[in-house]
Amino acid sequence: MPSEHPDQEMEGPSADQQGDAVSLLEAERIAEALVFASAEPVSEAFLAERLPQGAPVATVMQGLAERYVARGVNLVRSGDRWAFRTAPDLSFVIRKDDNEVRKLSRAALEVLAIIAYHQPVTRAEIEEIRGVQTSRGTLDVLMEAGWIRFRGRRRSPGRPVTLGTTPDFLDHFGLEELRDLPGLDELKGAGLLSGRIPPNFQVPIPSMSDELTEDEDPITQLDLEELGLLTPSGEEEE
Amino acid sequence: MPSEHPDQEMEGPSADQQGDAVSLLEAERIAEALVFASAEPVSEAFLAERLPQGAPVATVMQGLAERYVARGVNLVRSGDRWAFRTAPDLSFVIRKDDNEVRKLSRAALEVLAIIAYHQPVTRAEIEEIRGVQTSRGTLDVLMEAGWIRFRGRRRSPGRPVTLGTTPDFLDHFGLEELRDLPGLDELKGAGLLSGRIPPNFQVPIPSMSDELTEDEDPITQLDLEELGLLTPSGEEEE
Amino acid sequence: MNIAPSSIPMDQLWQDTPERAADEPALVIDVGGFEGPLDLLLHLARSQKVDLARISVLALAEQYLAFIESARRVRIELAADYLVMAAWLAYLKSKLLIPQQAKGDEGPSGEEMAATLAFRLKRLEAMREAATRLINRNLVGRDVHVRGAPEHIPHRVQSAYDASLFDLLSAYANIRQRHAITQVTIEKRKVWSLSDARDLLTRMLGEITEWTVLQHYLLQYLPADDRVTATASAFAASLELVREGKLEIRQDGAFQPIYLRQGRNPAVAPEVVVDAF
Repeated sequence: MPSEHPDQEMEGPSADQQGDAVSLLEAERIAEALVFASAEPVSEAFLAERLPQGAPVATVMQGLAERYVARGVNLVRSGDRWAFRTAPDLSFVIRKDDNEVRKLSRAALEVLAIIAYHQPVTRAEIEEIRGVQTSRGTLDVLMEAGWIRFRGRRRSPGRPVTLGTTPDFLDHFGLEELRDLPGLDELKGAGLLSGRIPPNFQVPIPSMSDELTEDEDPITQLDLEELGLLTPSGEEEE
Repeated sequence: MPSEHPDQEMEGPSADQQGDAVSLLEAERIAEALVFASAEPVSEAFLAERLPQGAPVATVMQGLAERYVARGVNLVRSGDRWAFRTAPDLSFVIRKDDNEVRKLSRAALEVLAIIAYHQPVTRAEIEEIRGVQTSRGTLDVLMEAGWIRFRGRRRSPGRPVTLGTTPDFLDHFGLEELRDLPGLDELKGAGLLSGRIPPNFQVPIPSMSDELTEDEDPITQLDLEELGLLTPSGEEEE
Repeated sequence: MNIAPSSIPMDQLWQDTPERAADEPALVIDVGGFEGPLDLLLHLARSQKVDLARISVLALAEQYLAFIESARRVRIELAADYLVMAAWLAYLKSKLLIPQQAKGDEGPSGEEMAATLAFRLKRLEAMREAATRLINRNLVGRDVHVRGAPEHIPHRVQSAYDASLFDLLSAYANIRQRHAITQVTIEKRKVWSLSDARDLLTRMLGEITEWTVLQHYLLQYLPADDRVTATASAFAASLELVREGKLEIRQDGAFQPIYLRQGRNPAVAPEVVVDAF
């Protein structure tokens, strides 16, 4: 310590500040090493156990994140976990031959979105939103990927199991919190995340005539072919 | 030559320097991301191919290495290859034993799952469900993991020991209570059980209390010694 | 879709499929890439080229029914979901075309039912958009990358062993299934009943507070061969549902139409909030 009065060291504010700065830097280095050395995100609890006694984990991580903000590697948070990731604008330089990203079917992606935005949600509710039964191989694919999990049971008749997303979901999709799901607030505001029709949801009184309105086209044979329901050579029998 | 006329700045030599600084920083960022994401040390030839045309690889890497010199992670060179490594003075924080988390064997998973769903359950009952004998080692592993425990003794001939799960089991698997384990419909819905199961197929709802059932007797110190689980002077861990 | 149920050719739909056990879920036939009737409706709604909130549900219902009719004319067999939706839309259409009665106990009006449908389409579309926005984020392994040479796995060591709940449940399902499969009894697929139809509808549209003579509409859309059995099983199934308190039945006189509606003890809470209007 460069203090001239060693016996007053503990009382001098500048000595404290200096000491704090040194230990803060040291805590940052340790956190940096721990997170950098891991492929998966590192929880704040894990860090707290390994940083010097009493080091303010949140402050340390904020400081470290700022240090890396303009670098080729960024420190990112997902939930209460931290990870180093290459900067998104540099994705073009890193071409991995083995594409590590799972290709999800449209159905699986849709189910994942419904679980993310509506959690906790039951399977019956997912099916009600999509209007079809969830085919086998959809939920288990998402579970195997580690993005969804059984959360608990709904306190309602039958006590159905509820589904929700995992911390790995946040990490994989680059979300700090579930609150950061794109468009979440708008969807909530529009009442589209509820099972019930919002009171302000208006539907115009349907026209009472069989005739098509100006902006409608009649369905033609061609449309059916386009929709893939008819083979182009389909014969009309009746 | 520092320009005295700010409006001429773009033409002066400092503009070039500025441009160089920008492209040097960009080259550093790219190199940083490449070395970070690579599983192997990265050669300068590999970097040269990916850095902006004409970027001085050696200078870029020197600059980057200096940036990391006092950090928790260092950029180190061996031969003409570059890699990030934990700073030598911090190697103690990366504990080797952190890596020694073992995956549970399939047999152990099966036994654990059966104990979870069917508790209180005896070893003979587990074998009946699995159709094979359970090795002593499998139960030991589950005991060591802290996920199962001896509950008591069944009031039936032979007074077999009954097994159940522990609070640590719930904790590890993210369950609030045993009843949160998904039932028949939910296992089917998640695609884990196929629809092709007999009509009388049942998935039990696990007992929800730690208390002994009517046909269980408490386990005594003497029982544990008999079972060879405790040396006569052993301490009870629970 | 690469999952077995949806890859069954359409012409096999109403034939016996002996490899399917009785408790298999209803077939989900992927009609030309559509995932169920709501998906098809959404597609038709988009072709109206108007905002979903301003869509004409009546026009939409007619488009859907015209579509189903054309498919039937050329003897394309459609999955039950599509036919039940057709029946419901035919019923909705009739309610929208008949001037609103003053009767209080007739359940939701055609307008309220139309609003429910529009809401569901809007919600499904919103989830589609959300899914697209999710997949367009910077994904780990595609857009951003993890440390290529990790030096440790940062688990908080509480147990020396690791396993996930999914591992555990898979193991359990596997072991139970392996031993159950030997005793499988294969049953012929039965004709779908009124209660099947009701389940389908619930899934598509939420709980139906007023069902009235939907059966009448339903029969129009059943394949001719199945009408008799369907009527019989419908009656048996509805008695069962009445016993469970899930259904109420009313008939004003002999040979009069049978009215049905949701009972006082529904399986799930009603989703349609009529009070809001």
